[in-house]
Amino acid sequence: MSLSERLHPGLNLAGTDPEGHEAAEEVLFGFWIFLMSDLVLFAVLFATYAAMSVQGIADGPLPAEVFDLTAAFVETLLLLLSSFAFGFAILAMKYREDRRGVLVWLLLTGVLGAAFVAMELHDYYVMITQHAAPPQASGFLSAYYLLTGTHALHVSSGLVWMAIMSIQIAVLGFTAPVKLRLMRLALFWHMLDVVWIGIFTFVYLYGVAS
Amino acid sequence: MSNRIPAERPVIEGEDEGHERRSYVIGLVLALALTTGAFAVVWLDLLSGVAALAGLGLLALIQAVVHLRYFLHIDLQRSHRDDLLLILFTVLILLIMVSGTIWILYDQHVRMMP
Amino acid sequence: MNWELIFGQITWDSFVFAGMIENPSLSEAIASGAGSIAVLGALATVILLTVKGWWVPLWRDWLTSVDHKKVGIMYIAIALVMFARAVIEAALMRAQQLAATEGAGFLSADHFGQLFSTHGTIMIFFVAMPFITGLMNYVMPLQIGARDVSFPLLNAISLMLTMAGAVLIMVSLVVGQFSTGGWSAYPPFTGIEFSPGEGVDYWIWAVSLGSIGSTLTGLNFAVTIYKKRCPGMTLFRMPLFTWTTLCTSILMIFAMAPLTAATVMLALDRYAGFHFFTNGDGGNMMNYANLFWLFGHPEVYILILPAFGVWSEVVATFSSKRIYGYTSLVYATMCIAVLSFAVWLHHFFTMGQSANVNAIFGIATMIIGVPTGVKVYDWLLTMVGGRIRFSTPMLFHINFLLTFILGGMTGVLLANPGVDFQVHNTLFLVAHFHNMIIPGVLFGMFAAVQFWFPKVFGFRLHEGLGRASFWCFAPGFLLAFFPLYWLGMMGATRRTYMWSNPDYVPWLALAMLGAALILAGFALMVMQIVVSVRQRAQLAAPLGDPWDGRALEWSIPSPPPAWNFAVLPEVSSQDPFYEAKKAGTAYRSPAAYEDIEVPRNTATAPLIGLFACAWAFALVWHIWWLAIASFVLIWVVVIVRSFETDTEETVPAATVKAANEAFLAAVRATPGVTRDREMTSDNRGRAIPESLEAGAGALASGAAVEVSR
Amino acid sequence: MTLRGIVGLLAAAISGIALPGTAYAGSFLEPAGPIASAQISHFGVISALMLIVIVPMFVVLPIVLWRYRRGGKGTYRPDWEFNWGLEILIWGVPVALVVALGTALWRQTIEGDPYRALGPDPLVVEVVALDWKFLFLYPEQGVATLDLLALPEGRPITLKLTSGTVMQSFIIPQLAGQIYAMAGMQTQLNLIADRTGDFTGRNTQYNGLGFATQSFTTRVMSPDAFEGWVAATKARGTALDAAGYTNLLPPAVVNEPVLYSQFTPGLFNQVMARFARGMFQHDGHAAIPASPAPAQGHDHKPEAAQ
Repeated sequence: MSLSERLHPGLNLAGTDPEGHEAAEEVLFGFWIFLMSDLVLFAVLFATYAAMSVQGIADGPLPAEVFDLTAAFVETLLLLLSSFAFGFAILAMKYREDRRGVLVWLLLTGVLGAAFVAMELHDYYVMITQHAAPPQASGFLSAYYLLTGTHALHVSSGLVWMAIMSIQIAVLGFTAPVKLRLMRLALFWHMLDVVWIGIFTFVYLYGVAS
Repeated sequence: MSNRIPAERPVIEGEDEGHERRSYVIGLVLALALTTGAFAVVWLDLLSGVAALAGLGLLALIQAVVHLRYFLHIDLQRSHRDDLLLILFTVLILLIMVSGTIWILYDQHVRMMP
Repeated sequence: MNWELIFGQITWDSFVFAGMIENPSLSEAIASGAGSIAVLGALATVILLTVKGWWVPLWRDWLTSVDHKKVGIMYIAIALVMFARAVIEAALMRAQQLAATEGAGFLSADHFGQLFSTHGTIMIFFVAMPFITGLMNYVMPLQIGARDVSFPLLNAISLMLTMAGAVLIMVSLVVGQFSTGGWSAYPPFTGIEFSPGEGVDYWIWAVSLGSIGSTLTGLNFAVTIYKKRCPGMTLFRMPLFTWTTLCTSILMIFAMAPLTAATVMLALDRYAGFHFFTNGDGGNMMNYANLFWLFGHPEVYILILPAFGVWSEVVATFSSKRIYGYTSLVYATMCIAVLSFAVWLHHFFTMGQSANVNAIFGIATMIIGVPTGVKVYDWLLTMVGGRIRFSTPMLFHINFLLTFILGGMTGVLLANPGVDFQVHNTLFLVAHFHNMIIPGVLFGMFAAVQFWFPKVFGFRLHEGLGRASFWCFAPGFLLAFFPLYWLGMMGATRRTYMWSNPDYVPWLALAMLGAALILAGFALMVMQIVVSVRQRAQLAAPLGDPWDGRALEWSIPSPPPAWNFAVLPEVSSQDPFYEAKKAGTAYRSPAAYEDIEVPRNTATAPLIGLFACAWAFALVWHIWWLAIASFVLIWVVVIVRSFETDTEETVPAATVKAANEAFLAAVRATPGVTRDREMTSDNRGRAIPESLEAGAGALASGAAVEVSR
Repeated sequence: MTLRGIVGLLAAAISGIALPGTAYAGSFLEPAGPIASAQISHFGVISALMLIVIVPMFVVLPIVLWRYRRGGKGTYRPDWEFNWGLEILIWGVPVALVVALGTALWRQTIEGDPYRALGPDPLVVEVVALDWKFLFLYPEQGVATLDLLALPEGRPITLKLTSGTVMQSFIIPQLAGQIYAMAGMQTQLNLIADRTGDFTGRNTQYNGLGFATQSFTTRVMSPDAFEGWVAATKARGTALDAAGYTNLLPPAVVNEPVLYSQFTPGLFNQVMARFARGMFQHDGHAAIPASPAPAQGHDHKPEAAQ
């Protein structure tokens, strides 16, 4: 494999944009630190959920009674495919600076992401109306809504960010700052996918399996 | 150790779009397989009890590594050392925080909620 | 007209003065007095700015600036203002406890509860944090030979978020009340059921703003140190203050997230009826303690590590000697940073978990004592073989060594669950952490101010008044806090506004005397600054090196130009500037100058700070329209900024050259000063290294010029 | 007790001033049972061991300052920065010390686990922390008290604690250290009293306006006197039922202890079940409301707390 001497983990502009490196290095490293800090936030939410889903049931429903695995599976696919689509947006930017290509791939990513958020909101709606499981019902549900809600909030912010980036690509073109921002958004988006692995495993699958 | 990147870096050879595209496709295929596998474990009751939890945890761990490797392009050998240290350090802190929290709260739960 | 739509829960009774009018009492009068001071202080500032015509310079040169040096100064200004408030609160509490051994004293229980909560919150989040952040901001980029931090605008945003939090706490003096839940705000007491007022919300949002600001600062500094070191500055050539800054930044990155999580959960409990920490319905307050101290323990190392860095710089400089055991100090710092994440349970040994859990965390806590002990003895050994000058920072350092090691002993005692069971929640604990934080962090910051002040403003501080303030602070601290150890062992609980035990009185009286001395020390410090400003002509040291410094920050003029270094330095050793002076290679003109890009000033950061403050205030008082509007505006500002392309300006090479050559010419024209004349008006900032001084009296005049060329 | 004297002297020396006539009453410096004795002696052991690190600093620092002051006799060696011998000493001594301290800590912590029963047939007392008072229930004797903990001398005691309100920290310094009492949860504190007398106990976790005065008397009596006290209480006091408990919930400080001749069996579990339903289904039928919130208004006067 060729991507040797990577200057920062994750996406890079290697080879095709050597000047970009000097700037990219610092900015992307900073963004990695942000992601790590964000990951710690998710980690403590996971730890809280792990405790609350056992101790905090109170009079509320059990995890297995309220989770819909089919929906979780479809959501996982949506997010995975959107991550994949974003990868192609980055390739279009990196090798071809193809404005239209990038925008089309971004649109696809955004639609998949929006569908994910919509499905999750629908899950909440079903839980609240059909299972009487609002966040106020028990400690377990509070932790569930906070964990998945924080993730959904991140995805939604990513969508807004994506919309703004589309405008910037259209207006400003592929300037160095725009490229770097798009790369950071890509890191953000892929990282949310990694967090989601934790959610579908430790929340949904564990909740139903145990 | 040097902290700065030499201004004239050798152009990296062999990096091309096809190569990178393949990386994303491999990642997608692996991720799909692992996800489906994980859901199948629960849907088809392939495992139960502790084995199920351990198996699911293992699948999640592998999938996280797949995402990091093929989508976020992190590989152990070639990453710049500062960044790799950052990620490893984060993992260490996460382990301390999460395992510590679960241990403490579980212990308290056992001792205080008879 | 539905006023609640407009003003949320604010009513006439929310204002502190209403309490005074409706229920006059001494306690209310003090509360109103404090509110008046806040209001009048703000008014006086506005009038002063208007009369002097300073609004424009304030906005143009300071608030919109993204220069790390100005950001650092503003951080320290916040810290000093907030320190004034918190130290007065401390004195009030001491006086109340002394007065209330027979009878109820002069403060109400509720007022006392607010005082200890604001005192703790302010001292940690709005004095210690801004102080260390400001110092790191100013000094660290200079020490690594950088022109600025990696993300200057982000740096300014961090500052403005911290300022927003500080303003919010000041507003709580006038509108509404503050929490009575202490700085750690343990639920369920701080839950909506038991604290229905706005007080806890003030705590939540002020702390959250500060916490976000600190996370961003940590990120910024870590990247700066990793990526912006000048050529040749390897990690193991970095000055120790930079090392501790790096470790502190890493702690900030990882430790702030659990606090944010905890405050958000508490807010959801209070605002939306969630059940994270409530009594019943599956809530579990033990998880709050767990999350809070996941942050809280690294936090104390966030505070102490930069102070350790200051002590390392001070002891080497004023002993005129290399630091002893540089490598072991670095590894000790790293050990402390990592271990600090593994000991948080010792803050709640008494919660009821198993003995083996307690024992493991207790032993982990003791292990931290090892690297800390190593550091203390490294500093002692640094003095061996030196030529020690007893200037104010050094006096603080000596005091630190002696008192800190005693605090370490009580820390090891507290690490024992068996001992902690007895003295937890008593004044023994209060004495312990003040023993670590006052001689360690606070006096470290005071030493840093004395040390780096001439670098920042171009003139030294008045040495006599500095020593006078030291001789108030040091014994004042001993008197104010060592009796508390004893009181704690006698069973005096913390956060108690009255006692009925006459045995406490003599010890409380001693503590009161100590508090008075500390106040006197603070007054002397303010006086020192005023006198020094007046005598700045005699005290001027514009050539940048008044103390025979060792790291790069001393090689440039005082105050430094906006671009810091005319040409980025190249280093090949530790203590690069000291080595250069010794080798005679300091103050050389560079071969060529280049244009320098510096970031333009921008209104982005102050606007974000303003809207963040409005947002937090709106949340406290449930003014939903304002909360939504200000939240949207914050992001509008960010988005608008992201479309700006012209964010940098160029300083032409000619300008840089003119300034730097003028500086170098002045240096060459000025005779060097020996350490004996350090405190006289001869000291213009051109130091003769101690090692060259011996047996070479001629260096004091013409020969020095030769050396410099 | 000599150890107390040593520690006292140490603390007084640290404080710089030894005031005459200082009393230790109500403090673990005057222990009245094995748990508090172990705690104070552990305190002494750790303090003594720590002197190994502290004394050298106080001895060497003044010498160094004198010798190496500017103008002093010490040789100026500006580049001296390392010595393997010293390095091993400054890392080695603390490591050895921590090994010793850690061993002592481990042993003492396991032995001093507040949940560890101190003997067979302990007297169980159930403690409910309420706003600014403690309710003590004696299931074996069938009596209950408010703000008075009567105990027999020499018999192991097991206190089971919970809270009817916010979290509190329960301590009787002369008998045993602190343990938190939390709503819906049950913690334990085991102790033995070696001698008779009155010992103060209190809450140390801030819980509102009446916190400063939330203390109670622990009255240790001879076993016979204790039996007598139980009989007298049974004959004299009133009964405590769920409604009576509810009346205790509003925050208030109790000035005089209250004695109850009997209480509703299972009251302690009902108090817990109020917050942790589902865990006490068997006897969780009596509805006990949560404690009403203390007023935190602007006009709150301290008298309201008393």
